[in-house]
Amino acid sequence: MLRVSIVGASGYVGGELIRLLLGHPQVRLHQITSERLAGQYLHSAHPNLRGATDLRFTSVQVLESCDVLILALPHGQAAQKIETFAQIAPHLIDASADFRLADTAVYERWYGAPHPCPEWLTRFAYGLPEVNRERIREGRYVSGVGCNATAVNLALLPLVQAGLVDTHRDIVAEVKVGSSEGGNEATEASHHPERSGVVRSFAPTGHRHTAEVNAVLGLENIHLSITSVELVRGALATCHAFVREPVTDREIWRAFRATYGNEPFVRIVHEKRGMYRHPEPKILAGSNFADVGWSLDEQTGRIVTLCAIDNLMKGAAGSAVQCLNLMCGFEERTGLGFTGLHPI
Amino acid sequence: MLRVSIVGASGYVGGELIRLLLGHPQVRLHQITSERLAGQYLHSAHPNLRGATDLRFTSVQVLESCDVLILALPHGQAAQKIETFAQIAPHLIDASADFRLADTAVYERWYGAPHPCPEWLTRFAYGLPEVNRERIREGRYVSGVGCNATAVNLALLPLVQAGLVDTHRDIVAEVKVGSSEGGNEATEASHHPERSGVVRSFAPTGHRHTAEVNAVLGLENIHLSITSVELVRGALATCHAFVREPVTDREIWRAFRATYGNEPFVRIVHEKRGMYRHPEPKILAGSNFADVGWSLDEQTGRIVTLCAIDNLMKGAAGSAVQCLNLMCGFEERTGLGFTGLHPI
Amino acid sequence: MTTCLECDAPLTFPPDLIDGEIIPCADCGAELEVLSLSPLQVGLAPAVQEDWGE
Repeated sequence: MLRVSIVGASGYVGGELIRLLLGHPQVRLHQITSERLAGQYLHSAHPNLRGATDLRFTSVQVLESCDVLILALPHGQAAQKIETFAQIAPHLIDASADFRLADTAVYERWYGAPHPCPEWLTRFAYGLPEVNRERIREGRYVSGVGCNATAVNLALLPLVQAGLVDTHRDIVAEVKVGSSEGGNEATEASHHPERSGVVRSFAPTGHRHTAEVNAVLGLENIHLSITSVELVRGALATCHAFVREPVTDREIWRAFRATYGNEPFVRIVHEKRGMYRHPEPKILAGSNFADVGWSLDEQTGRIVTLCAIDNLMKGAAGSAVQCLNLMCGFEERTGLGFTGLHPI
Repeated sequence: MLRVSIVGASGYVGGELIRLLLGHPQVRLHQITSERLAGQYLHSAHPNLRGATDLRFTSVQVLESCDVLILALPHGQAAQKIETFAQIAPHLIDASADFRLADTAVYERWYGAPHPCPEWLTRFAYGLPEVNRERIREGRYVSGVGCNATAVNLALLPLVQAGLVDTHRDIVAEVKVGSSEGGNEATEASHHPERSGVVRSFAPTGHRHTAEVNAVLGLENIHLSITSVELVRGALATCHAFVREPVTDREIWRAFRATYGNEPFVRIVHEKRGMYRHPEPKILAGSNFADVGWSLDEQTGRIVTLCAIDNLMKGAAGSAVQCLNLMCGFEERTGLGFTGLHPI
Repeated sequence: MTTCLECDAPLTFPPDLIDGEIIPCADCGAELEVLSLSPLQVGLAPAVQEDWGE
């Protein structure tokens, strides 16, 4: 059995990592650290896990060696202690943004400070299997993915790979997101009477996930926008691009199948009728699926591509476990079989 | 592998039965019937199951023999065709209310018509394992459970079994419920602009689940009330009873442990601090757990007992699969390992 | 191999296929009508356009 420990597991992504790995047949959870909750049972922070395990949080000071160490720390902390963590386990998965961008200059532009250990950046593989499977499989270090970036990347990838997009025209991508993206820290903005029922222009321009989108798609003129909606889990990317030349629905099917035909976690949702004819994030809660689709406006050549995910799963913990399966030679879907709930 | 078919599986309970049994290692789903959707793929009614199976709905006319037949038909239909269904499989599980009440007079009082096949009533075991495990294990026919009744029954059971309740004083039980209790049929009352955000006194008095509560707890003076709240899945029963004589918190712990100490799906949630110190239905969505708890008012002798469930799971499909495991000799938790999500 | 006229997905046919039967496409949900059995030919069945009315 693979011995896996999680550092900084009191947050929502940590809770999902624990839930998934408790259900993973080849993994034994060894230590779960949280400085704030050391000594407490896991269900003190993750009430859904009551009775699922009698493991307790420990301090990172007493971390013992293991096979895979997953870091779920706030931004910046993983990079600071990367050398120590690298002694603990041969494989590291970092769910934070610290090692996502290979280009130090880009990192500095978006995060406003030079990267603390740039030499490590090239050792980390970007943890989105759908675009980086071989490097993840062979690597020892995998970075997490940005949830908004992942929704936009997976929505646009088929068109970009098939060369259908007019890359000289601007692409606008608006992601509607749930409140769990903000993590479990209560703020004025997350206070229920203020947050409930909003359609809040959280980041109309300039969201730092843009860097990841540029890196993955190799496109510069992509303009990201984030709007918070009435949802806890879930993200829906609505991307507005323009086709280079007229194209038919069947050609777009071919492009989506070419990119996603064999992907275990991407489902193509493009139907003529029915409430769920386009991707819907709420029914993906808890699953590792990314549902993708599109709608073509033949008059204007605008193609709207869509991707729905659970920001805590395909946008974080689910992709991390998918990468663990790849790195450790397990079948990619192991421990990730939950199909999501309907109705929910 | 056990061959299991489901009759009338286009509804929400049918969708949960399919989801659970697709993930059940000892079960192979044989036929899934729906007259309305015959020929269609299952994900046309259950979008979360897209890609999980290539089974299609068939008509009940072409039903073939199998090991267990689960009936998820609208009220009244199972009773009408019980003889035909009994030819199809040695084991029947009926998720509807048709065979829940053993007493024909009580059935007639609450459902306003004599039972069409009273001789079958005694052959069905009431499908709540926590109160009927042996009869279910040995039986061939199991009835479903009412979701509201189940929440009230599980909330009050420990006190009743320990003889702590003053049965001469009235017990009021108010269940707050989600919209999925109404099934997937759209009505004026379920129209989103009308249903969203309500606190609707759906049935302030006289809900037909009262009969089940009387039958299970052996108490008559229980007064049920149902209030619809902003929720899709979930039910929370808040039961107001009075203790026969002063009692301490530890004695109540002892009563709850005596009843639920070894139950795989009932968790006792009674803590002094924390957001989740009392049972919370929303984090149970998709799981088969019933979380129970209480709050004692020592001045007045009133004890409020609480039970949270997912009405589609412990209140229907989850209990049905739990009964299938018992009847067929599988470990009771098989296929029911999902722990629920947090946050959700 | 017969494919869906909307999305090119390979179609699966039940063994007891009959003329005029409606086959749904697993990928895009389009309804295909069996026009002839041999050679096997399908056409798009007239689908009622449903509007969310949102």
